[in-house]
Amino acid sequence: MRAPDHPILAKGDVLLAVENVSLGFGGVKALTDVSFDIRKSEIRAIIGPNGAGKTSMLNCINGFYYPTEGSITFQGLKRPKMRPYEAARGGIARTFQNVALFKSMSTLDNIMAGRSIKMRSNFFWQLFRHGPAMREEVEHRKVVEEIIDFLEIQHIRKTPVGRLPYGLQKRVELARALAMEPELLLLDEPMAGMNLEEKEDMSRFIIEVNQQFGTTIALIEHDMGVVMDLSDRVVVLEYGRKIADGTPDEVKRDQRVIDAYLGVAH
Amino acid sequence: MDILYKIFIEPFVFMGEAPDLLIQTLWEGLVSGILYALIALGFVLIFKASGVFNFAQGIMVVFSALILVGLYEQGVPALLALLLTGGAMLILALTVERVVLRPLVNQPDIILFMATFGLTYFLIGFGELIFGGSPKEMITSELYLPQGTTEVEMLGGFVRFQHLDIAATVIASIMIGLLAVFFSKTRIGRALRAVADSHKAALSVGISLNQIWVIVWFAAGIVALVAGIMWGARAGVSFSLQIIALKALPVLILGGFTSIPGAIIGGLIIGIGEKLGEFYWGPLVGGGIETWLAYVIALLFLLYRPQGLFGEKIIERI
Amino acid sequence: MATAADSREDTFPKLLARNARVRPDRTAFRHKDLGIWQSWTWKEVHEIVRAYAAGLQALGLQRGGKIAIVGYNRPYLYWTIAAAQWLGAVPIPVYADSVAEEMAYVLAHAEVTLAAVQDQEQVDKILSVSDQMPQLAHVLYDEDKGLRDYDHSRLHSIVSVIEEGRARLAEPQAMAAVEGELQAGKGSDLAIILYTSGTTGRPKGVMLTSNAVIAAARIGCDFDKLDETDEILAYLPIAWVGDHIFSYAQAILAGMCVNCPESPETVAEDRREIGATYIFAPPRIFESMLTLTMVRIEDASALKRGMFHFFIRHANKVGERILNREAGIGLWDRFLWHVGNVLVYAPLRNRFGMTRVRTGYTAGEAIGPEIFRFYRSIGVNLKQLYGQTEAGVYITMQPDGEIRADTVGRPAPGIEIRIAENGEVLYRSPGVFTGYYKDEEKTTETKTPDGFVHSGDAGFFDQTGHLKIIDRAKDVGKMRDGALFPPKYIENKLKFYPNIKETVCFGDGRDYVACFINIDLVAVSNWAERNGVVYASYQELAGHPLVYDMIEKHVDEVNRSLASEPRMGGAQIKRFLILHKELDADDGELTRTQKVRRGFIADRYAPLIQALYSGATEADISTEVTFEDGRKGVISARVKIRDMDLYPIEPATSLPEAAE
Amino acid sequence: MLYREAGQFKTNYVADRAIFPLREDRIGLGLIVLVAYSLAFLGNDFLLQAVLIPFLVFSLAAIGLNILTGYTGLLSLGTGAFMGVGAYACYKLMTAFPEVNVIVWIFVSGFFSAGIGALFGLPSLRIKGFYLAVATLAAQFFLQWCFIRIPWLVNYNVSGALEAPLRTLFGIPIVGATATPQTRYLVVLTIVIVLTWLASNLVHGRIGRMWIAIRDMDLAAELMGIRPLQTKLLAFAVSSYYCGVAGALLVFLWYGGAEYDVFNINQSFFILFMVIIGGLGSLIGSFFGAALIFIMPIVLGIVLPAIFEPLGIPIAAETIEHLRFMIVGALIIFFLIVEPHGLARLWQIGKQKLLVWPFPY
Repeated sequence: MRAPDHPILAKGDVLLAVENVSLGFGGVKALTDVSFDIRKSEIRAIIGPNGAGKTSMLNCINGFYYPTEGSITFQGLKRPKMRPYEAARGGIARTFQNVALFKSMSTLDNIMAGRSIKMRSNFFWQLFRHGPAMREEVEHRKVVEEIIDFLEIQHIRKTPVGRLPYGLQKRVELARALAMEPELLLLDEPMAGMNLEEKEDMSRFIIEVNQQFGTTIALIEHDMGVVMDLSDRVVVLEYGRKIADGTPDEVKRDQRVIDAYLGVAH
Repeated sequence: MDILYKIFIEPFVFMGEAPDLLIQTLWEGLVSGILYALIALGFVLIFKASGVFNFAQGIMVVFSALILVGLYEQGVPALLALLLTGGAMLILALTVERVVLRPLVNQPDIILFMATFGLTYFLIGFGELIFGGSPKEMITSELYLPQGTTEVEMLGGFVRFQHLDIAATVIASIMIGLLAVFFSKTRIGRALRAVADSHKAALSVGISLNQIWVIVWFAAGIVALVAGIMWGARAGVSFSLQIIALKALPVLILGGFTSIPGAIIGGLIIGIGEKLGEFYWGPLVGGGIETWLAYVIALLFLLYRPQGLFGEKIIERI
Repeated sequence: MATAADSREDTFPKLLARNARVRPDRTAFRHKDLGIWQSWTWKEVHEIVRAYAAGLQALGLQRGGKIAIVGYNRPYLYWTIAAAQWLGAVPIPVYADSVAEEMAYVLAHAEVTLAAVQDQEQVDKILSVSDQMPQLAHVLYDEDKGLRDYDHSRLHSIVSVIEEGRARLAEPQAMAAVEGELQAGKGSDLAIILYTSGTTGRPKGVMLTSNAVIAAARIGCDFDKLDETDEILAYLPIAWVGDHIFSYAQAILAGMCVNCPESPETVAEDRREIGATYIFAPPRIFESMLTLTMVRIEDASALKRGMFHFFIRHANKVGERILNREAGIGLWDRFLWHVGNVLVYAPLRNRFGMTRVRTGYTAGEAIGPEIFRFYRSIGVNLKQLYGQTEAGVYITMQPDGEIRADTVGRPAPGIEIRIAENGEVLYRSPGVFTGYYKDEEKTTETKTPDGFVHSGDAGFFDQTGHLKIIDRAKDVGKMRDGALFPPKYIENKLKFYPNIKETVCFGDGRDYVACFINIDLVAVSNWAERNGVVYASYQELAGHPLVYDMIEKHVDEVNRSLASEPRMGGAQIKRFLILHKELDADDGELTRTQKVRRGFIADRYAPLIQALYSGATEADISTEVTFEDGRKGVISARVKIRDMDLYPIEPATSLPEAAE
Repeated sequence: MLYREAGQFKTNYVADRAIFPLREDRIGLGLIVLVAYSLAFLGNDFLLQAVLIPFLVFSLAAIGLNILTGYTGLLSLGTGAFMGVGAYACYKLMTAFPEVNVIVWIFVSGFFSAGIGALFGLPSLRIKGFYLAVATLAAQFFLQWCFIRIPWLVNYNVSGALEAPLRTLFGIPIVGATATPQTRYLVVLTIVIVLTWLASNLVHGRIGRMWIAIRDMDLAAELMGIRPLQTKLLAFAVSSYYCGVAGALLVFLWYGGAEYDVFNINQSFFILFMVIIGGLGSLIGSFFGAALIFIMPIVLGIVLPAIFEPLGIPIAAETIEHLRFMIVGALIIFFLIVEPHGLARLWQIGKQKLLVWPFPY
């Protein structure tokens, strides 16, 4: 599960700390001096009106963007510039606001692709599809099947994901992220565009992932009800700045949040 | 050390010692650069308006020149032949829109790209079938293009300016200028620019997408015709010209696929760069580096600036 | 071990031990799980069941104790049955889709102390009514998903129980004790109690001894020559006698392989993958497969459609005779059938997953003759049988070469049949039940002193000696003018149309016959799509005038056919209406085996019945319904009524005397 | 219709992940291989030399390009040059070490083009799409220039051409003027089968998934820990390996000798057509594409005179050549309009139809 060189963190320790992060594109500032932390095994929500910089924040966390100022510390290690694949190998997985699956592959292959970083067999064995390559394939297939079972997507195992309805695609994407066995799972609007039933399912899965595997989850979500139910703590962004941070109840009572977000959006 | 000297010192010493030769080389680079730019413009026109990377632009250059010469050989007066060739390019544009573009609308870029490959092959076969495969002479004097050479004494030597080259530079510059005016001042030109931003915007101008395609392909055909006359006059009209047309690709890379000034500056960089490279550095490796230098220049440039000279910085979103 | 005792394989655990000895490495069970067919050999199953028995013993299960089994067809649930029988305890399978209240009744009535269930859903259900079952000590589950945070003091995973048993068996003493329990089992012991849902009243527990179940299973095994190379797909409710006999008793007796599908939704696909050699399905499954076939073929290209219909017509003409190996079929017809086999029949069998079928059975209800003939004509050896839980299934069977759609065959080997005065069928065999659990009164009502069992069905033997069932004996009624009214007979005629899913006819003691019709949503919505009928809901579709027109045609055809039959002409349908909602087991309108609960429906829809007989052209109705998630709601509708023109009745000839 | 999948169930993951899980497909494949080998004995020299050997060689090159363009989504216009690298490397190796069997050198020569390919693939980390295509054009023209300008590559042969020396396998000539089309066909066929099998293993395993991931959604792939540069370079290397071997086969087992001009830009386009028409991301499509693009002109060369000459219209050889160009061009457009995913998609649809027969879905 965990690369051995990381410090072992207990539940509640700070897993990831965002310190004074700013991000700019040319003249546009997407994030300004944002600081917050994510603790081990919690569900942390990042909310805010459209354009508040939520997705940019996730992009900074997993190395897709480099902050122009400030730093991000993950598992006690302050990172200089880190490529996204390094973040992934360090234990950060994510899903995307607009589903980013590998459209031509089946559900199974998509999730298997999520285990690429765990697979080690060399090119030679891959060429012959025998020995370690096949053993590894089978071994990881077992893990993937457990995930398929967990997320109840058995019936679409061999369907190309491009043909699946949106709600199921989101679920496959979650499965693919879980296949990486991440320390930190970033979910970018996991319930966008879903109907009530799908939302309930997805909430259930998120909670179960959190409880069963102890995975730390940071999620962006618009549905306030969902956010308040799911998350342990919430950070609120507006125009790239943090305006509140705390438990759902605290945030709900925060006047700035009410003005900026709740009052405007809903 | 010797090799380093030969690469980094000697050519420059030579440039300084014989500035007349440097001027001559630069001039030749300028001329071919302008012509590259003209071909590249054809690409840009089509890419801007329809997102199609038109591989057939090179063959359109040859094809138009062949029609012109072929008509003249059939006894059609030169200027009428020129007009008729323009008409032929319009027919080509209409056909391409109807037969290729319309059925392939909404397909991925690579599919459209491949379709222009098919078009290229078709036009090669068609052209050769009608006009034969042997190289032809461009009807230079009949089109009142000047010939001869002027030698100018300067910087301790003589620099030769071919009148044809001068004419080519002038005509190409006028052509480029006209296109620039067309794009920025006319209604259709503005619509074309709008279409590059969004198809809906173009519709609001009141021109259908299909019409726009015909117009840009026709415009690209005219540009190809001009380029064909110029290149044909310098190098003869044959299908080997299409290799020259491929040179437009590095030009596009440098200038960006959608920028007219980019195409011009890219053309000049490539034209001058490859002439200088061939003349001063070519002998080091046995010459002939003109065939690839343009691509390598573009490649090295791309590594530094993936979005090209005039392209905007690509911010990837997910 | 004592081989002398073993040789008397009179219980299923003993047969299991025999299989482990005789064919240790043949596959006994498969379960599509985690993407592949996980397999267990007889040796492995034997070892698991023995360990499981030891584990159950540790949980306090003893000879005569009761254990409930709830869930879909899962190997571990079948093994629970075997492990319980190993100890001499009585397994009580319960329908997995029963609501908590029903389940509580059965579990309390049977006094179960343990329950082995499939998953969290069943655990929740049982826990929600645990106060009604004070004697229930432990709940065992197969799938641990979602159960991690439950209180595990009374909750155990089946695997952990087996592990526990395995640990105990490491001691020779415990091993001897468990083996001793196996040998202590006798054929006359109670093997299982199967609760029948019944059309009326509370479920009754049918008690069957090992001897009875083995005798019943042996009938089928011998009749169809089942052996260890056969494969069966176990997908029907394990609480149903058919599944118990086919997927458990016969599998263990013949040593054949039981395949459990991944989930109820994937049955069709899993059936195709496995390609079972021995299949069983109620008529509605064959019916829906055929409906789906016809619907899909409509979407095929004209050429393919033409080819399909041409060959299906040809199969209709000669296919059955070729299957029956009858003589006198022309060479050309044979040739054509074989061409059709390559182009249509074999691919169809393949799509149905019936490529390898040696024998297929349908029972439970009458199957439409068209449907029955269709499968046989494309080369599926489909047969009908007539059976009951009380008989351990088999009462009559169809021998090869004597297979007809309208009869249920000859008495099964070892079965005696008697037709009572009132036309009721009575039977006696070694396989019949010992009695209803804790219901002496019902037992004596059903079983005569000389061992004959009242089937409750009316029927008669035709000239060829085949039994023909017309209806439930108590349901065959009389109309006011004295004409016969066999409701089911009429209903079945209607249900043979793919557009009609369910019907309920009324007429007993009335002036004329009237009926409710439920449209088949799959078939009718497809029809609607093709005919440009737009609708927003089931209710709207059901009330659509064009749908009424279409159904009216069907009813008219049924009337014409009734008019042409002796003594049935009086039962022509005078008025009908299309119900605004589907009849649903969750609302109590159907039994768990999808049979109509006539009386309940008559009460529930009384205003509609009143309108049918009052001459009104429409009626309002509102009913309470239970949604899938258990919430309740009310739906209301205005239902239209159509009048039919009746055909003149043909002069009555005499009806075979047995049919009442 | 021909499929009987009922009863073909999988009880372990190895069987479930088999490349051909259905028995009927395995039988069909076996039949095709059998027919391919028996053609060596049934076909005449024209069929072997002018049709089958080049078809196999081009199929191999198309597989190479398909790995890069079809599976990994990186457009390349330098295929011809990468083939050339293989051919020249093979020539140098077999003349420098004549004692080693030529088959070994054919396989080894691929590594040289793999190396060169990876080198020219380096820019792929930074540049994408058409821009990358231009980068591969640089490889095409630069390498072609090398073939002309470096006489060492042809052992200072004054004609500047590659010549196939006599080389044998088990004493039978397989390279050189005395090698019969039959033996050369058998060698080429075997090499192509082995390499196709290996390619199929690659694309169906972890590496194939990584390639497709990069193609379908490169950003998501990177965010899942797939290193873009390594993955792309691997694709370039493997792709170029196949092209290199195809190049060596082309020169030494088909032409028997060649000049640099064989590896020009038109060859690159030619292979690209095969891949596009055959189907991007499909191995079998590579064969289909090669068959259509290569064999169709041959067929036209036979068919066109047969049609026109009886009508009294004499047809010159050049005219046929021109018509071929036109028809190939028109067909490319036609196929792109009718089925942009290539012949492989049609094949797949056909198979699916057979599988669900008689139902339409």
